[in-house]
Amino acid sequence: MRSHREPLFHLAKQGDVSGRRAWAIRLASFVLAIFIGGLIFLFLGHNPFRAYGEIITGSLGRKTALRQTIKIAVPLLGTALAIAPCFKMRFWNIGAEGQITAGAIGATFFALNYANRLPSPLLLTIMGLSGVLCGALWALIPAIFKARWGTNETLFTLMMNYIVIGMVKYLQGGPWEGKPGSQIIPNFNNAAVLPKVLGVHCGWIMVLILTLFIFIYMNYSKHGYEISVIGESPKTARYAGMDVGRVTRRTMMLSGGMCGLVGYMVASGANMTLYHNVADGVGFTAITVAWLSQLNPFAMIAISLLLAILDKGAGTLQTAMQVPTSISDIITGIFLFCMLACEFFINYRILFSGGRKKEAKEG
Amino acid sequence: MNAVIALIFNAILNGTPLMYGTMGEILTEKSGNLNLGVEGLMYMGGALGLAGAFYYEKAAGAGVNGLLAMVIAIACAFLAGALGSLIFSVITISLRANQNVTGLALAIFGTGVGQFVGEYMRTMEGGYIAVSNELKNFFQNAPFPQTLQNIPVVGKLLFGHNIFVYLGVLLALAMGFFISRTRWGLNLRSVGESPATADAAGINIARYKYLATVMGGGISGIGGMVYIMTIAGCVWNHEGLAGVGWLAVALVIFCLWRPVNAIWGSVLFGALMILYLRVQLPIPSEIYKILPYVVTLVVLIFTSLRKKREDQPPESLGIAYFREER
Amino acid sequence: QAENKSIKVGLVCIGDENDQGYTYNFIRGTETATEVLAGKGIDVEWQIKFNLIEGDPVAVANEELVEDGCAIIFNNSYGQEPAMLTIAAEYPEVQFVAMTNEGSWKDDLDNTHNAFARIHEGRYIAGVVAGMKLQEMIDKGEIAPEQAIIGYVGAYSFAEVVSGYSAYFLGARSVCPSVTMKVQFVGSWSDATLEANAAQALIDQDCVLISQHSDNTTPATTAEKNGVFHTGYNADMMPAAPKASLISTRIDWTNYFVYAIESVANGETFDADYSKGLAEGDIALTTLNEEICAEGTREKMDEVIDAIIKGELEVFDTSTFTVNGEVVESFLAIDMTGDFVPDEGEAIWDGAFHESQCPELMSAPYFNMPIDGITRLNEAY
Amino acid sequence: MADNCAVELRKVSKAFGNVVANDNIDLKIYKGEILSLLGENGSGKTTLMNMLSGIYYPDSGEILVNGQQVTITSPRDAFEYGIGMIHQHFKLIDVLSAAENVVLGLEGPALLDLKAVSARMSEIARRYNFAMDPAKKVYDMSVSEKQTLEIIKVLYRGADILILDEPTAVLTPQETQRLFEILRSMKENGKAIVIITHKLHEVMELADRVCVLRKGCFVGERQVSEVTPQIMTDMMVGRQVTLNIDRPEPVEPEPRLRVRDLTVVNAEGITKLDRVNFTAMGGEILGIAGIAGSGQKELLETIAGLQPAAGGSILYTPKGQPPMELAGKHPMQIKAAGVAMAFVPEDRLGMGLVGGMGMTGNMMLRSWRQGKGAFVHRREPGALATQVKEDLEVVTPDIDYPVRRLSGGNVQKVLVGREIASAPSVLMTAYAVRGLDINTSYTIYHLLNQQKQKGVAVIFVGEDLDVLLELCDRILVLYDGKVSGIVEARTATKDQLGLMMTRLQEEGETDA
Ligand SMILES: Nc1ncnc2c1ncn2[C@@H]1O[C@H](COP(=O)(O)OP(=O)(O)OP(=O)(O)O)[C@@H](O)[C@H]1O
Ligand SMILES: Nc1ncnc2c1ncn2[C@@H]1O[C@H](COP(=O)(O)OP(=O)(O)OP(=O)(O)O)[C@@H](O)[C@H]1O
Ligand SMILES: [Mg+2]
Ligand SMILES: [Mg+2]
Repeated sequence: MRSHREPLFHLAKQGDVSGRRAWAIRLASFVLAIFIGGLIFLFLGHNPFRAYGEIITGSLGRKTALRQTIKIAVPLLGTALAIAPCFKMRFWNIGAEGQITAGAIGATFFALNYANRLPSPLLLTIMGLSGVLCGALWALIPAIFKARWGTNETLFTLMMNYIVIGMVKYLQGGPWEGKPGSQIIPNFNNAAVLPKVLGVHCGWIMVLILTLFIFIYMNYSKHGYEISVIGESPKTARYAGMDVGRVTRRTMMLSGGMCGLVGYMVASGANMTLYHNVADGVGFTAITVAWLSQLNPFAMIAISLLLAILDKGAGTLQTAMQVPTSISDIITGIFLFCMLACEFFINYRILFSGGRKKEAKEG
Repeated sequence: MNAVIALIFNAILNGTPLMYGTMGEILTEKSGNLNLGVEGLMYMGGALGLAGAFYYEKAAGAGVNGLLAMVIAIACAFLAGALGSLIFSVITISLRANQNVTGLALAIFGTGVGQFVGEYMRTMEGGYIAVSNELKNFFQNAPFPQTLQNIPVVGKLLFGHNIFVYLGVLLALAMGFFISRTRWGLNLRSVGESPATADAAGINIARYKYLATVMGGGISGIGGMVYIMTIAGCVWNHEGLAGVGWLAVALVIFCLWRPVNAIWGSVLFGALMILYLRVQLPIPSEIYKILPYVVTLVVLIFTSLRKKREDQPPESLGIAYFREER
Repeated sequence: QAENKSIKVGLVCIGDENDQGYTYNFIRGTETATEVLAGKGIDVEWQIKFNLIEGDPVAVANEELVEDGCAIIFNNSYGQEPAMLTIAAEYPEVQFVAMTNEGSWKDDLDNTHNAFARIHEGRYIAGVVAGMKLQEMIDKGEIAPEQAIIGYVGAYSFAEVVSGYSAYFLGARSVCPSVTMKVQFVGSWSDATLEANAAQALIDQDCVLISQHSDNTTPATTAEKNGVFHTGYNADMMPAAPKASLISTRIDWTNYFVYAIESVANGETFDADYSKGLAEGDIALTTLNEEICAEGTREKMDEVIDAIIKGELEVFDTSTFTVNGEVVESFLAIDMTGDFVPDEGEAIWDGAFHESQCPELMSAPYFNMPIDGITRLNEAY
Repeated sequence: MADNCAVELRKVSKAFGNVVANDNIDLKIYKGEILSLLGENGSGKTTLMNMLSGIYYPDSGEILVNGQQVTITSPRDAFEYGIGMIHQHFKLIDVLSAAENVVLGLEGPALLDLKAVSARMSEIARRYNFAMDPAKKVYDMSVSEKQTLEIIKVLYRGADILILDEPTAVLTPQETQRLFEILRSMKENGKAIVIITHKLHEVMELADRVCVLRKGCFVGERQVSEVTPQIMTDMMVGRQVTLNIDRPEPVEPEPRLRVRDLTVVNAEGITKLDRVNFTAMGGEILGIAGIAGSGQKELLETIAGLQPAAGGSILYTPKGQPPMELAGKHPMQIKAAGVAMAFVPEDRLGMGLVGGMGMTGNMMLRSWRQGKGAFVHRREPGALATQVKEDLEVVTPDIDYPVRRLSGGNVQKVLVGREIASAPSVLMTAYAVRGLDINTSYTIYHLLNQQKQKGVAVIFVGEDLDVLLELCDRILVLYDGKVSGIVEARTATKDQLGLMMTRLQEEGETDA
């Protein structure tokens, strides 16, 4: 008979987790991420303090930089908010990328065709509504299949992204092309551009309102209640008389609609045109934002700002220190990894064998 | 060469990187891990595989040995992919974080690493990164004598491909055999279906999950390298690999989680990717180009309609396992 | 001796040097320009941003360069201009240049500029080299006259591309009357894989010589692998495909960089639009591959170059091409109303179409006629 | 006896978060003996055995196998020590065949030889008189086939120490007997056997010795020959309990629910209910018996409107009101009309409750739609939660404490309490006491009797035939979606029910 060595440690589920401990662990993971990032800079032969300094000044140091940072954070936050209800429902919508793009298409249609015919406020409103509608309809498709046949939504929404992006490419080179052959849609007429408030397009106000809306919607509304129940147990929901299919479709439409609104903001507020990369990975990054915030809308503000700072700040390292811009993705990845990993230490305890013996004696 | 043969030939060429990416992900998913970071893994594999070949050649100078270069490129790509999926494994298997989210983080991270390495090499070398033509030929030409390739009709189709095509087919067959016929394959499948059951049966869940995910990541990484070293002409293109990894994930569904299906599935996807260049249809090219995704959607819908048990994803796909959880 | 002036210059690139083509060529331009300017007592500090194609990221990059203190910022690709203009309007004291574009014609900003070069001249000569090769193959009986088919990998069906391949085709046909051409668009300025696949598809459709208007060397390497010939763009592609690449043509940006930067450094204004050609040294041809080119190519080339420089030869001589069987007699180049339909600027005079004509017309290419002899395999880009 | 000791546990403790599941437990298991481990729900039986089988790892304490101290960190270690366990929940892989499930995790040559495995399985099956097709996929198996496969799995591996965690819960009496014979013959062969069960008559019939746990602590052991069910119950609960279910006479029974030719076809096209006929009377408890998966779930769900009927009618006559047809109505309408259902699935939380929400949130499942406007109202459900908590003595720190964290019994009280609070006139419960200990079960029986006396038509789907016979007024037996008979509970016998559950009787479609 083989004899088995006693394991060095084993894991046990944490009982009630104190808020203070949880935040201490999260803070530690944050520090760890900064540390690992610092090692990378060191490895590349750069002074990590200088690099982080550049990141901070490059993202917050000047008024214009700060504005750009906020401009990056706005779609992240908006999309994270949009994804939250789906995730609460355990509907893995990774199609935000496509829904943003669909929304941008919807808004662009009116920007291109009605710019000279409608007063700006009306035009902007119609563009927004159209963006919301297109995003919602695009999101509705996977929801219908999920609700009716249980088609895997993760992969479905993923494929939908590429399809709608292909459609934008077609529009860019086809019906909406500006200079023939250029594959570029002309810039919007000023009437179709979101006005700026404090130097950033007013989308930031919209997402702040959305934050409040989603908080109330998820926690106090009947819809929010239905979503929570379905997320926990579709069977129970059905039993309680909820039409799971309907709620799935409705929630996806809400989510897609909000993504569509983000698409509208990005196209009309930031790019002032439509091109295939309008979502620019936001749909994916926002998923991590939503998850790391544990679907808390207010935490999403903080996390999307953090990622925006990393993105914008690290982007300036290219000119400041000859470090390629893609470093920002690496650093972002490290932050995400650390923050994902730390939840474990919040929920579990590690018991070391030595400690176990002692405990036993005491016990 | 007649047009059909040319199409198939090039479909194979274009499908091969996908075949690796897909096989890696199939192995991963068989263990119940849904690693959405394939895009990142292929980026890492592509950049580091190229880097391996490039720096080896730089060091070896004129005495460069093609076979060794290839081994180095494969090893670098495999290690890069394996390392990426090791991060994923630690976070999802040991630390039980959500797999979807971790996979996306890996996609962001891996893409960043790939791009970074590609750009950084350029900065370091002060120009572009390119391997010598001899080495390029070694990666891109068929390993068989010309006489075999000259056999009418089938010669080129059977013997005209680069070596990765043959390696990939062998790997797919071996993996299919491993999964369906061997004890470990059975154990692996059971881990993906129901870790609690496998655990009770005495299978070391963590070991299987780690091994399958890390190996799978490595294989996907090789796919990235194959892409860069064959169809992308041994150069690093910014965003050049964009979407390939996601297509590989799509192909996994298409293959119904069977490695052997990856062989013809990748050829089909390869064909869909280049069809617009060869079969003129009265539809805009960009609409033409989304065909692979549409086809995947159709397959996805059909499998969900048929609900055949054997065609479904591994039961516990995407779910973290902790023995003491309930 | 007076102290050197120093100036910070920004450059926003669509790609990076790994393309071995378009952006690579720009970076080489910055290096030579820096040298020339140093000789003139001007120290240039370049701030270069890579891989920016269009949209807000381009605007952000321009603004960052402004904040870094750049006095002049170059944007090297067509798609960047709209975003650049939004920033240019906010910083009138900084000079902004959009290469290959035409915004400064219409905007009411004083600090925006456009620049390009008469690359069609270079293309024409590369075409001549290709045509010589094809004619030689016909003469040697390697191919029948109707098999002299050129395959052309184009990025988009954009005037810049159309103008390029038309010039190239006319060059080839001037020495090989039976030549025809197939054009395959890939829908991207720089995608090595797409370009390789397009080249392969062209070769599989019986093209015996490949040329390209896209940023990578993969069309050249694909040509080499299939044993057909190639002429390149932007960079010497002989190292990549020694058995296929006959010659390449490229824009030499040195002169323009020197001109614009020197003006800014000296506090002078400079032209809102700029386009020079072979005569001024803005267009260069890379080394001719003597090993494989047709006999007498060198002489013919020199003759044609000389004729172009002297103004004796017009690339787009309207008597050398037809559109739908008709000789073209009038063509408007400039769109002032913003609907992308040209409404001003007659480009045809003295029996020739005048491309990238500055200052009479504009630097950005506008020749986009489907001339007879060229087949586009796919249209919708 | 010392040499005879197969396994010894010394001061073993295990905690989950704040719950101490096992507290300093000492236990010996002898060769050639069947030990029954008893205890209320959550007393720590499964946890204790799982530490032997390597699923859990003790926080402290020692385990000795054959007198030697061992460390068991995984099920593989347990196999090596000859410990085999049949778990409370099936540990089978649906898409694999029986033979593949059996070889799972075993060591051997790299290449699988399923033929040899099948041959050995068939041999085992023959020896012990089982029916088993080694090539059959688990997803095609009935519940009892699955249980048989679990048993074959352990026999195939040849454990010296065999642990069975509630193995009879899903078996018919006849199958149970066959299992017991196997266990007895294994015992003859000197194997050590531990069986966990809540059915005390099984203990009396099978076991040699009982050990009792209470709230994670070891409270004592007895030879079975020395005890009675009453003594065992008292040990488990820690105080005197009465073990009689009282059965009040039905009060003015009147037809409440008339089910006629009800046919249900599921999504895969399989007929789950085939022309079912019966009438449920107000003021009586109608029991429904049948082996698992005979259509109990479909019957209840169809009445509740959760599944569509393919044919037939469900006529519902509320007290003093005209009859109404339920088939085709929405679940909410049916609920509003006074038909309540409490279905307790195997995972307890799977249906009817939301694990992540507190009691208030769960009470809201009945009322969330009420009130105008977009927002949910929390006040009334909160009040209801408090009331249920008090009435049923639900042990929870707070009415907003997630019910997932509550003990199984308390979870069930929340569910049943809520349904009763809706003042129904038809109350359907399925497996209301599934896995509950005797004490809690009696609380629930009492609640059901109260409803009956209020004139409610109670439909009680149960697993334990003894309970059905003692509690119900009439018992309907389902077999493969058909009614195999309806009997008077006061006169029927267990054997009769067992036979009806396994075989459709001739002329079975009677209606009382
Ligand atoms: N994985 C787990 N996580 C948290 N708590 C657990 C876990 N397993 C058991 N417990 C808790 O430990 C205690 C003992 O549970 P155990 O399953 O051993 O009881 P049991 O005696 O087998 O009960 P039953 O008769 O219901 O099967 C219970 O309070 C239970 O809630
Ligand atoms: N997943 C869990 N996480 C944390 N604690 C849990 C969990 N599951 C159960 N518990 C704890 O275990 C205790 C008992 O749970 P269990 O479900 O075994 O009930 P039980 O003892 O069988 O209940 P009863 O005797 O009422 O049937 C609860 O009080 C609860 O605090
Ligand atoms: Mg319990
Ligand atoms: Mg138990």
